Amino acid sequence: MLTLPPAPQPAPKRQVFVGTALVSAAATMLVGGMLAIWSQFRADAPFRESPRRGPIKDWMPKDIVVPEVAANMMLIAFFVVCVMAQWAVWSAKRNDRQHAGMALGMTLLMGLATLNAQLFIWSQMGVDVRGGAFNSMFYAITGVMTFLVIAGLVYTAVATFRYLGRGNSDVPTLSAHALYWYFLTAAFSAVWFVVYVQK
Amino acid sequence: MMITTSSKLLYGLGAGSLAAGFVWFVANEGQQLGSVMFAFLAVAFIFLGAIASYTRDGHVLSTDTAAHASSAASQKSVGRSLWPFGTAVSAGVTVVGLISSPGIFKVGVALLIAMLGEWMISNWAERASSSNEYNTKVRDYLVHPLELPVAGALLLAVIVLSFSRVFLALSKSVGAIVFAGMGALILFFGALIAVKRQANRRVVGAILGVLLLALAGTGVATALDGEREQLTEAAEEDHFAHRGCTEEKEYSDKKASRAVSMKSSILANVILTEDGQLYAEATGYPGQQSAITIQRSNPSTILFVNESSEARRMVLSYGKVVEDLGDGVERESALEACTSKVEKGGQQAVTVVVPKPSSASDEPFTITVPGVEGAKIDVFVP
Amino acid sequence: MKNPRRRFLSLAGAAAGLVAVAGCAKDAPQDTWQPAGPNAEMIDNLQRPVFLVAGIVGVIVFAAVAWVVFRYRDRGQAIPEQTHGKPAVEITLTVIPVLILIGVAIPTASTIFDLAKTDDTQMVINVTGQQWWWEYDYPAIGDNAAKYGLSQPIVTSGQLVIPENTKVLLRVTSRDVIHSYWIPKLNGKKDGVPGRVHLLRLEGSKPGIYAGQCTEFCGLSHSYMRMETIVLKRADFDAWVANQLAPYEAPAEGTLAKEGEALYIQQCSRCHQVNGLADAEGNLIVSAPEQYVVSGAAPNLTNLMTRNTFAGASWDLLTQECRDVVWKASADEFGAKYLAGVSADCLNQKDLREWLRNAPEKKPMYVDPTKLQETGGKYRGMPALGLTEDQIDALVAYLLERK
Amino acid sequence: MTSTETHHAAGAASSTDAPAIATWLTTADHKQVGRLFIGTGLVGLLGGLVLAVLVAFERIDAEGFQLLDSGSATQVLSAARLLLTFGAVAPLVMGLAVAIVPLQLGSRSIAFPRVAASGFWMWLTGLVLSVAAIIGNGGPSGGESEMVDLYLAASVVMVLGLALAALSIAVTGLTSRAPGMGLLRAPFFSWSSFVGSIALLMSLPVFIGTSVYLYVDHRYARAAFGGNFGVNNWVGWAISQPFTYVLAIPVLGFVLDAIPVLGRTRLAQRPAANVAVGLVSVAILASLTHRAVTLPWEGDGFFSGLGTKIADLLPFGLVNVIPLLGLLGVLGLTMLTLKSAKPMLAAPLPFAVLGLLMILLGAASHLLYTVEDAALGGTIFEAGSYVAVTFGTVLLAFGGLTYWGPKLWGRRIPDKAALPLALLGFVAAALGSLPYMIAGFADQPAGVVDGFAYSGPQELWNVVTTGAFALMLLVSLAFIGLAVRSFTAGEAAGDDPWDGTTLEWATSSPPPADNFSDLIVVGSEYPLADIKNSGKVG
Repeated sequence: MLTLPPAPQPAPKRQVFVGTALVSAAATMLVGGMLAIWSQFRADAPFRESPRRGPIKDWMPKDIVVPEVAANMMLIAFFVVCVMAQWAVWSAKRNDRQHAGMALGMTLLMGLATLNAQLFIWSQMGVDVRGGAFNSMFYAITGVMTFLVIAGLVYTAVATFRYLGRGNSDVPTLSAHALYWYFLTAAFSAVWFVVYVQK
Repeated sequence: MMITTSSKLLYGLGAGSLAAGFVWFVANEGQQLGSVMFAFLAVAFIFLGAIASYTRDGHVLSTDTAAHASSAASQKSVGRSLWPFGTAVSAGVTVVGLISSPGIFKVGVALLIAMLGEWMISNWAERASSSNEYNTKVRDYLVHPLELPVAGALLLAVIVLSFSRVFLALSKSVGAIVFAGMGALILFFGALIAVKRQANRRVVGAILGVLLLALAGTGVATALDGEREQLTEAAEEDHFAHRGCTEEKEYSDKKASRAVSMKSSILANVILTEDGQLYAEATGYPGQQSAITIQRSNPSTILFVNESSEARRMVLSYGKVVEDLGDGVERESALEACTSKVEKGGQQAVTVVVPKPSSASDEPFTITVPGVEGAKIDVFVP
Repeated sequence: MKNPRRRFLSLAGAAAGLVAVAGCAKDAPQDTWQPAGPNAEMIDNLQRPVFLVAGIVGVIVFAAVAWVVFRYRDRGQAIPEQTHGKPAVEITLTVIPVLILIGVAIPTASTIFDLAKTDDTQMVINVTGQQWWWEYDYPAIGDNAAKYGLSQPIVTSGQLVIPENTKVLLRVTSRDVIHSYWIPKLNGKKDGVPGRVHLLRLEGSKPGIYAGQCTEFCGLSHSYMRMETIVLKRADFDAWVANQLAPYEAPAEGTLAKEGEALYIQQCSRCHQVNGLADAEGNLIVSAPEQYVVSGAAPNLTNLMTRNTFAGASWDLLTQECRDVVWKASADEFGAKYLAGVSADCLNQKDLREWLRNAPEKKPMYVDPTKLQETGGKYRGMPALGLTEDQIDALVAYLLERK
Repeated sequence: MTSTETHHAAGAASSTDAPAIATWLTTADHKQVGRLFIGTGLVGLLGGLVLAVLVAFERIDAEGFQLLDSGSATQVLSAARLLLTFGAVAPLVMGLAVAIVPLQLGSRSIAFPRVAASGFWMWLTGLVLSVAAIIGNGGPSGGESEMVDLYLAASVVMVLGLALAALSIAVTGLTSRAPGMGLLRAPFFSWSSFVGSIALLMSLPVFIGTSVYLYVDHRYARAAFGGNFGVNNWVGWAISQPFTYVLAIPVLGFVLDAIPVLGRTRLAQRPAANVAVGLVSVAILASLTHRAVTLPWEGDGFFSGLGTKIADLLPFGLVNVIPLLGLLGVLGLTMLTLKSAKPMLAAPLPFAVLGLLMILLGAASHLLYTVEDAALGGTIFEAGSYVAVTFGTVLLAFGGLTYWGPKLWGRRIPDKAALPLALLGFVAAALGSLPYMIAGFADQPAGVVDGFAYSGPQELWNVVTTGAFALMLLVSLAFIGLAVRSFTAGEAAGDDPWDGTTLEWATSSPPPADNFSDLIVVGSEYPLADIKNSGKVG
């Protein structure tokens, strides 16, 4: 193994954290903007008769069924990811590399689980992207959300790599990383409510 | 102090957005877009305000001299790096791929992943220690096992592709000459470098670089120019597929029938001897046969071997089919399967499915060689 | 019984005994230990000594294992020192099996080469497997034509008829998936592979019926894909050939069989062929397998009633009584009994009628309408034709004349 | 402070032996990235102006002569605005910010330098692909379906690049200030760049999200957003008012920084200036609603329908009036400062004042545009506002270049040559916008180049604007030529040509790779003045 020469440069600690916060805020507007347009389209949709609930907005095509269990599980998984990411911060602050590493691994795993849930939802719903306004917008918004989650997974990978490669000087990176997952959870909660619950 | 300058701005903007959202909601009933948009905007601004408060604007007190050295303002810039540029170009490739073809899109995504990976690793390596030399070393140690094979493979691909394009464009004889010439040239240069051992590395590198560029350039040029005529014609003729007996084409690939799958399932060899005799060698029958049996409805492969001095083809006739064209008009066409013309010593296989028994046909089923009198093999289909 | 362990032991013993007794059946039509021809005898001559050697080795090994298990069972003693390697023992235990295997290999290789000989062939028959029956065609070329009077090819199925003491060479292939041809009493097995021709020697030294079964899993009705090889004395074989090549005799006008012929032309001739059958204008009706059937043609029915089985040799055309007469006939009488074919009295009406009524119910095939999409709209095997009982009567009457 | 230190051995590779092109491709130095933005922005400006001239020329003869067919007119119009807003104004302003903000803050580097560099290259890639798509008959109203897709996807990449640059600037403003420099002590260009970047970070993602909707819908369904004709309905806000003010926010800081220095005075009411700049960023509210927030006045008496009036006025006031108040605040503070000033006759001064006036003109006219009773909706009046704001921003950017160019290149633009350009540019901006406003009142429609007629000298207005655009093109060409000549072979500027008070003047011109050799501790709003007064720097 290589023996490390002394004195790594101190990293600018706040920048990563603040940068992540700004990215999260910007991404909030990305998701929020899309949800706003989504809401407008739904509000503008005409009414149709539903056999169960009387007149409802003719927005989501009749034959599409939202797998709510999968969507709920996805939401729960997001909350678990947050716990894992925070666990990594907690451990790293206490110089517990083993647990921090494990927590980061769990973060990655649970993040992948959310991705898996999303793929499942897509395949279950079987929405035809060419089928109409709801269909194309559904893919656009869930696709963007998925992209943000993939970015989060990449962030986790980078944070893990940096933490394991550089050690405890990178605690601020882990905090920033956790912050991003908090944001993702909040953003998905909004998407979950608007797209999967309100529909 | 919790309310810093920037958080004043951000909270203010947040409050403004909130107010705007509320006012919008009240004033424009049914216009959800603005309300939802402003609500999210308010959330984002207030979140940022909280972060600004939490980090105290990133302020470093002038009196806190201990913190000065580690403050962000005192950090030197990172060095130059190709990866930001590469990432942007990869994003462009991805976008172009999104529009044009999945292949390009995949290349773009792969490039994007590679660039971001390199970016991450070089960022890490640059801060591995205070020694640049050492940092470069750890980076190479980590990445070269991935980078070098990929780069080598790409280089090899360029060379091989360029070579193949050049030789596909040249005619066979010229190709041989060029190949020999290039070999000699490489040998000559190699010998030169070997003799002149103190040759400047840069000069040698430059020569190799120029040669590579020239090769790649010629490759691209010849690829754009297209393959030599025979090859294009042969490709149009599609000698891998049987195409009936209407035309006799010149360029057939003698090796087409040497595909393992075909050759391993030959039902019979039909051989035209030098003196114009035609006989068959069929599995299960000893010696030379003048009649063969083909099982009905089974794809059966028959190999024609031409040992005569002229180019010949084999024709397997298995009756005729009558089409009703309506209005009492019928069209009769012969059912035939043929090889293309096979040169002396060449062989070609033809696969045929005969659905009807020979007993149901008015004419006997035969294998013949046009132009050779009396060359005939009887074919029986039960 | 109170003791479950004893109960288990006695059950296991009973099962083992059953298996052992089953191996001793005297009248097993597919018994590999009862060769009925030189090829099978070659195999038998090989397998008996090999089985003996393997049996002795097996007994020794089992005894040794049992002794070791008993001798070194756990009695709380310390685990002995775990050492590795006793070269003398290892070399001995390597050399002895090698010597045994060499001893086995020499006769085995020699038998394999003997079984692969083709230069002494006297008769060639094409055998084509398909889902789920075997087609046999006797090409009218070479020795077949010159020495066995096959002026025209013969196409038959289910029962392969060969002359006694004749070296027959089967050219085995397949139209769809891989099948395998095996008459255990006459030779080993050989796969029929689409697009390829495999050779299999067959020779029977005693007239009789020798049964076999497709031995390569080939789909839904694999278990209904059987075959029988009939060995006839030369004179009987010549009579059989002459009968097969006899011209078509149309049923007499006004009979039920004549109705059956019309019905056959209308319903059956798309897939089945009866040689020499012509339509009203005198045109020969030839099956059109390329248009309607996935796996090639259906069995040729020209001389159906000379065969004793139908539907891939899965069911007998003879009633049990008549069947026993043929199967239990002595070698001298067998030819005559077999050539008598199926008479109206002996016809197994039940199975044949069930088959005509609804074939896929009797032998599963892809005729389920919901499965048609998977086969591109084509039927595999015989479909349910929806015939009325009157129509079935007529058809049976017509088929009974196909001798 | 005369820093003699040249190159620090920064990072892994040293910059000395790399070839020139490699240097530009691989740079992570914020000054170089800024210069890349500025250089390409100037090229984009020329392209946009050429197209603008083309469209204006086309409008002269509304009935007869046609250079463009009616289908491609919308495309050329969009292309002109795309190039002017996202190909010129945005990169010029962002380039200045990337290059100058860290220097002003006393920071050795920008935050996430490679992200900023990547931002530039992404912006450039996206812009080039967008333009290529428009040339391939794509873009808004484009006929080639795949090219429309390409345009939508490429504009996402372009805007993402800008957002990345904005991220770098915002984080720099929030974290990388010299010790002792609270945000209230930061120079105004830094403050306004920070505010502008935050505003961009909150609004550009909405552009991206909408474009994703448009892309998916256009490529697969064409069910929701009106296909290629819907593009500008949904993302057109990014190339019209009030979003154009958001892009101008950073250079407002140039006005607030340069005028006191050139006027040899101090800015009156510093915190008020901070607030004024902050107010302008409220402009994003009106942008993000995807449609103009208009005011139906309806001529009723004010009190007769008070409830409705308030319901109409409140949102209108919140989203439309507040940014204008901010701009007015900046102007007011500038005037207040100039009152007590003894200004030197330097080129940045007229650029600053005249550019600011043009932006204000544009913003004020836009407010009028949004009052429904003025009946200006759908008329070319909107183009007048756009031209005023955009050209005004360009003038401010030119001013910023004359002001900070000496710092970046070490040489200065001669005032005598630049002064007339400022005046000519102002004339061009005024003549390019006012006639359109007048024509708007006469109901010349927006978005079309042919087939309109109204009572009035319609040819005159369109001839004047065509001439004005051509003049702006000439001014820009002249300015670029002048800048290139001056910055390569001009008079050496010295480290502190304007006798400045902020930290960018404390280092050498051009600054070394890491900006400052030592960390400067800041004690007031005018750190360099403090240093000068303490006698450390001669």
